[in-house]
Amino acid sequence: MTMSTTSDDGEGKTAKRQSIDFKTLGPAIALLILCIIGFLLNPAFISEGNLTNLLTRSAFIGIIAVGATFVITAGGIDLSVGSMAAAIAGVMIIVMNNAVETLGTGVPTVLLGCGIAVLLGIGAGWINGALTTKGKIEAFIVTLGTMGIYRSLVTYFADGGTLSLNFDIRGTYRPVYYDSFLGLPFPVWVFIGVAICGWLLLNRTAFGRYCTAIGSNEAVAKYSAINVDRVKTLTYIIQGLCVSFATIIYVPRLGSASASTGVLWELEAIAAVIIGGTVLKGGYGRIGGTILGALILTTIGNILNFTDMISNYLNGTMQGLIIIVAVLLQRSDWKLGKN
Amino acid sequence: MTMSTTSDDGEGKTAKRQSIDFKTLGPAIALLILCIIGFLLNPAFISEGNLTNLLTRSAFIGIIAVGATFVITAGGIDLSVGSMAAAIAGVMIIVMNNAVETLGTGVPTVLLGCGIAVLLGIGAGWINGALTTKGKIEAFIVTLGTMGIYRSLVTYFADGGTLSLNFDIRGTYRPVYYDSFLGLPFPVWVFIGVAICGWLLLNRTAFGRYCTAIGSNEAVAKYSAINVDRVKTLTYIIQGLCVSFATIIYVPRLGSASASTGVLWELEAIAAVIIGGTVLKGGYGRIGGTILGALILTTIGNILNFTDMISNYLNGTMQGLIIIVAVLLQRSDWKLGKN
Amino acid sequence: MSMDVSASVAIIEAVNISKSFGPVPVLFSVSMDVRPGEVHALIGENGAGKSTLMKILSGFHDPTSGQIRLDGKQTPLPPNGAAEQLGIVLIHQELNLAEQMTVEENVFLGREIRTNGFLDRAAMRAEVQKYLDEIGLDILPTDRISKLTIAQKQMVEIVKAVSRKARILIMDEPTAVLTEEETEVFFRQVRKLKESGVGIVFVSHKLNEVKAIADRVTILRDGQWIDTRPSRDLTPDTMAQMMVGRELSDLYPPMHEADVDAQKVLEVRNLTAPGVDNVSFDLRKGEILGFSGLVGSGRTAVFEAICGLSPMESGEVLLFGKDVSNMSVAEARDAGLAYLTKDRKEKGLLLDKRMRPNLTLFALPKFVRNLTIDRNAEEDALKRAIRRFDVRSRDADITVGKLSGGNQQKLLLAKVMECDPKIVIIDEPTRGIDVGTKQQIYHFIAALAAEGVSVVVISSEMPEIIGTCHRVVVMREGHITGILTGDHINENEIMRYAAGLKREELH
Amino acid sequence: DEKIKIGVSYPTPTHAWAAGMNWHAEQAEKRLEKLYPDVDLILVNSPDPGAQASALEDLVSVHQIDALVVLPFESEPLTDPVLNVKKSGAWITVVDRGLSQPGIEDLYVAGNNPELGRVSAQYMKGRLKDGDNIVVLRGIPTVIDNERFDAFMAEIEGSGINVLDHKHANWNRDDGFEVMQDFLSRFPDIDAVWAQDDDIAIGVVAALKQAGRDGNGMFVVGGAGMKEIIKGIMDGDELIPVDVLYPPAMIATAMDATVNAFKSNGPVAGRYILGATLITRENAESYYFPDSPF
Ligand SMILES: Nc1ncnc2c1ncn2[C@@H]1O[C@H](COP(=O)(O)OP(=O)(O)OP(=O)(O)O)[C@@H](O)[C@H]1O
Ligand SMILES: Nc1ncnc2c1ncn2[C@@H]1O[C@H](COP(=O)(O)OP(=O)(O)OP(=O)(O)O)[C@@H](O)[C@H]1O
Ligand SMILES: [Mg+2]
Ligand SMILES: [Mg+2]
Repeated sequence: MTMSTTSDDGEGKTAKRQSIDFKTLGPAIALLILCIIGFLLNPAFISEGNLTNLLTRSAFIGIIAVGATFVITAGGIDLSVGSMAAAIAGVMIIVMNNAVETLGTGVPTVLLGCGIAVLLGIGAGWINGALTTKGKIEAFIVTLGTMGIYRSLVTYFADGGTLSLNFDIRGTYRPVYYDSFLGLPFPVWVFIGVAICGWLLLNRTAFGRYCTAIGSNEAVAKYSAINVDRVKTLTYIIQGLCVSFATIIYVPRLGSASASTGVLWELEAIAAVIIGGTVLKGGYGRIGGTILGALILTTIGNILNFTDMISNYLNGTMQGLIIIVAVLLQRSDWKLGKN
Repeated sequence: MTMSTTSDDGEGKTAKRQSIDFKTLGPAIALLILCIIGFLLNPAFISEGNLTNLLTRSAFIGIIAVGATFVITAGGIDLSVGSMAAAIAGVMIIVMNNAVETLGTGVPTVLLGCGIAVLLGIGAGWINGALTTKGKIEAFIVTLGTMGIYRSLVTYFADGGTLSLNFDIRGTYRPVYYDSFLGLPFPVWVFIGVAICGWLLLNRTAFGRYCTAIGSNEAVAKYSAINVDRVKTLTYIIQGLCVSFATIIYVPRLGSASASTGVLWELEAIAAVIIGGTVLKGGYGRIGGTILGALILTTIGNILNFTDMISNYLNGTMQGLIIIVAVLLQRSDWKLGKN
Repeated sequence: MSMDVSASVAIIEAVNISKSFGPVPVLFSVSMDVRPGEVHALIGENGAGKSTLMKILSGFHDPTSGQIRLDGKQTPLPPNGAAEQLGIVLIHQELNLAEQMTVEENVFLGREIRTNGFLDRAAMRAEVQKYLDEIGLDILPTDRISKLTIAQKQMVEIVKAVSRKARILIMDEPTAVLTEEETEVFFRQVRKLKESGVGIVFVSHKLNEVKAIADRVTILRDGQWIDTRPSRDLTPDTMAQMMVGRELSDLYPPMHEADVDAQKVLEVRNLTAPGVDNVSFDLRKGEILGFSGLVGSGRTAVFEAICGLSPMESGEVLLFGKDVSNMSVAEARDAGLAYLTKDRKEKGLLLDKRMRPNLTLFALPKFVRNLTIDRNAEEDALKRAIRRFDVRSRDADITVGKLSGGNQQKLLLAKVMECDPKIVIIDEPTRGIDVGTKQQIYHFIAALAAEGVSVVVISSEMPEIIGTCHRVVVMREGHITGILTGDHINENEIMRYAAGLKREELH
Repeated sequence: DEKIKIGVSYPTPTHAWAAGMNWHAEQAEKRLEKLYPDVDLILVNSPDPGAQASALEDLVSVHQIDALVVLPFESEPLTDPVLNVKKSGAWITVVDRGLSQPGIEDLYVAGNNPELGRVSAQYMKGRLKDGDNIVVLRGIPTVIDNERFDAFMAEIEGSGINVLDHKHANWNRDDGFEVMQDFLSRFPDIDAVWAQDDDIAIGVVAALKQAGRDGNGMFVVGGAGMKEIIKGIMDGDELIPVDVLYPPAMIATAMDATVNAFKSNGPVAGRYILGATLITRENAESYYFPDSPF
């Protein structure tokens, strides 16, 4: 059994090579193993209820991670997504609560909130993008800065406490998180939609090709008539938009936002992206892998809630070990590729 | 007043170009401006006591950031340093408390603790390095994993609470943090020592050049018969060692370690490195800049404690803005290497 | 000048070397040897396997079968350049320098001079300075590589190799990016080394150079060893014939007179930009305009400014009569103006991607149907380009970085032509290209011009300029010193303008 | 099996008070499971509100719990998730942080945050005089912190005691130390410190000692009831002479009561508000648990 070693853009027909591509299948295998472990620990793992919960939970991180795949593929990084989600959720709630008097507690108010969320996401993404490209500051620093800023803004808006959505609006908005369509909860549908759009955008459009080219070699991209600054800024805007979508389905879940909303989501999102096989230095992105990465992360958390064999304090240890092993698995045939 | 513009380590006769080198002076100017603002807010800012506090506080992040400069220069990243510090502090305390019966509460016990810290730092660094180089896993994922592992281990050791050093040992160990030599507290001396060693190592030894070469172009380094894996592993070991030193001066301060020890130190350390002018993608490192970066970060926190003009909740906003502006300042003539 | 080397024993011998990359064979039982004090040239078409053989000779690749003998003893070479300890030094075809580091740091990378564990930087700088002075290179040991021109980088590579006290010095196309003067300087170094008994292997597509410097010549064709002969028995023409396997007709196509009344497609007036000082010229439809000058004379800078790759400071650019000053690269492309960079590795190709995405990257909007990329159209374009430009890759699925240097250059040309430009600027069109293909490219340029495309050829190879261009612009230190036509286009005249000995009043 | 399954969900202990709570919960689990073999308590902790909501879902879908004892990370975000548990038919006991919608829980057990602030302020008023200066170190910006702080300020109001400034020290020793260092550089005259929490108080004391400003009747009031602090009070520490109780053991109280809801025939539902007792040298002994991590 021979294995392919291309670290290529994963398109092209590689039919002639008959083999298991660990780079591509790695995340899938890791997820499968996790599911088997989950089932062995407790057969209820594969109950419909649990699987639905799992998918729904993955939706947040998954949607954000789809955006992160673009940013990372184009050679950037965005650390601000968690705080951005908190800030957007906060503003959304404030706006909707204030709109009750004029618009009532029905659908228009919710739509207004969602509209605001989308605008804020685009705006926040644009700020990150512009500071990185026009300001020529390293993305790491820009987004570390905006991370602090958004986080403290939400604390400020909430006056240190929690912003909560008006209870009547909650009634209108709740179904967005809790209801299902064809057996799948709405957040899962949104996730699927975002994933498909993301996949098409990255793999089937010129824009996606440009992201990859920029991440691979910025100078070449520039000489190939690509407007590097614009494409990079757009990746941040896509990231912002994904954060908006995640927030729109997050808010009806808990109906509130506070300084602790979305803490560490950035690391989870980036971890999902990289577990999925995207290269952190840019130039190679995989939306499918990202989705699997998000599912893997959620499943780890889910499994750890399934058993009390392990001290609660050691959850982090298990999580860390599983992540490392999952990636080790897919990197296991890398050696062959090198020279 | 003329200054050289080379992005050089400030040597070389570059008399031909006459202008202000923001890249090198940027962090220094930013620090100066911050100090002026501090003084204007409250003249007590420049009191000896406050300046000493500032320097001593910078020591932790500064020492860790010196290590991070090596890792980043060689193209890596280490997110585990904060948790590593917590875990090392925890084990140190446990070991010292247990050694009281056999070694007493005097200097031998403290030395034992320090020895253990150094060994653990080296070991933890080696693990990160080996997983990155031999395991071929992205440094981001490896150290995200070990970050979770160390953090949860310290929580486990402390049973979720706080590990406290035996009160009698504390008496012996206290001076390491609180006493001074020639007017400067010991931690500051350690900081100076680490900074000088780091500077020499990076700028005056072959090892330093190898780090830069690897970060700049791994293939070139490899083709120059440099043992890339060993050098990279060594950068993580240096990072681990720096974390040990930081921990050794941290523990006598409050004599305790808990799950919240060292949270977010990794981001602060990386921010210090980048504010100081080191390039996140590797290939260009500046120890002097890193020191300034650490001082800048500490000063921002200090200044915010010196005024009540700004809502407490907005501290993060101020911090983020100042970081971005500080870097913007030095990037203003950034173009250099690119085309 | 060639000493009698037939008697001496080989330092290094490759015996029946075969090499396959995965299932794809590249070399078939090739043998060659290098004796002390000889220059052994290796020639062959693009993709013949020269670089691969050189890498095997220096330990960077393992042969699939066959052996390497060092001083008559079979020796497995250590990997990754560690063979340097055995006295074997390779200058890679692709530049191999750490961009952010200085000249001195690069030259001494991996074998720094130390005293007491610390670097002796003064000693290293002095040493590097000595070499720089020796070859007359006007850069400082403390200059960063990223600031140097390609030619300067190549010279740094040579300094790096020369300073390594090699017994065997293997150089893969060291002169591809050098001008004749620089090549002369370089050859002086080579002769010196030769006298001290170093065995030198030299790969080049410039057959005149091979004739001038080599003692023996080995010819490869499609991975097969064809012959090894003393160079005195060969002429450039016979070499070319043996490489290509057939007789080559005229290298340059017959020149069609340009229509002097044709429409002006590009007018540049008083252009000033980084490295460019008040430059004015016109380009007519169907014309081939040469740009000549010494390295660093600003030819590249002119067109980078025109095409939106670097900012213009003043002046104006008229494209088909419309003012297009400060347009973006994409606007230039859409207006029919395309620039082919001379730096294929850093600015031309995505080395970690395959041929298809590279080919279509520049003209990608053309391949978009219903918002998505039409992959079938891309595949068709690739098939066409491979045929049209004779891109040879034994495995169509490899990443572009693994293509042979010349084939990368062809792919780059194909990439730029993919947008069907009306004006194409080709910077060093035949860098690293074998004679056979060179001929094809010159004919291709002539055919383009005949179809009405205007071509700018920037080249440091004088014969190329003279053989293909209708008019020649000569530059020096950022400004134009002369514009030559007809009989004035000859080596002497160009040199005098380029060296600043002569200057035309242009307006 | 027919075991009575009771889920117990609370935030992951990241500071000593929560660790103490975790300890008391584990002690109670052992004790109750031994006492009633047909009771199974399942302890889960979560690092953030979202994770806690997920954990609640898992308790229902996987463990099919009969009752839930929950100490919500935050009130607002967990109201809906707890409501969903309620809908599965489980008995709900809420600890410490009330939900934002009334009537979901069957049983409510809590400490008294405003009372903690008020008692602290009353002690300050008793020790200080008109014109004296204090500084305040607050916790992590949350509702709890606001409740304590607002009640404290309301009580201090009009007493003539000046609150020089208040900064967040995040219930953390390091932050307590650094914020206090800066307060000391900034204000030459400070007579007392309200640290609100024992962890912060430890940092504050270290800063005071370093600056040599721990004399002249200076004192620090923390809160919660950490064992080291209580030990100090028992031993007559002058710098931290009192503590205000906010007992981590309240989770055990809640677990006991929840089990009783299944085992006892007495009425259990209702609200149990624990007092914020002022711990002084006289009563310290009875609040001292040397084995607890807190
Ligand atoms: N690492 C590799 N993997 C797969 N194929 C390779 C690799 N390196 C080289 N090849 C293939 O081997 C063949 C010979 O390449 P090589 O670089 O030796 O040619 P060359 O004679 O140096 O050509 P040029 O004159 O263009 O530099 C080419 O078809 C090339 O695509
Ligand atoms: N963007 C720029 N900013 C500053 N100087 C520049 C810039 N671009 C080019 N130069 C300088 O202008 C001079 C001309 O460079 P250019 O590359 O155009 O020369 P060239 O004639 O094309 O030489 P070559 O033979 O190396 O291609 C060089 O000294 C270069 O350093
Ligand atoms: Mg070659
Ligand atoms: Mg149990």
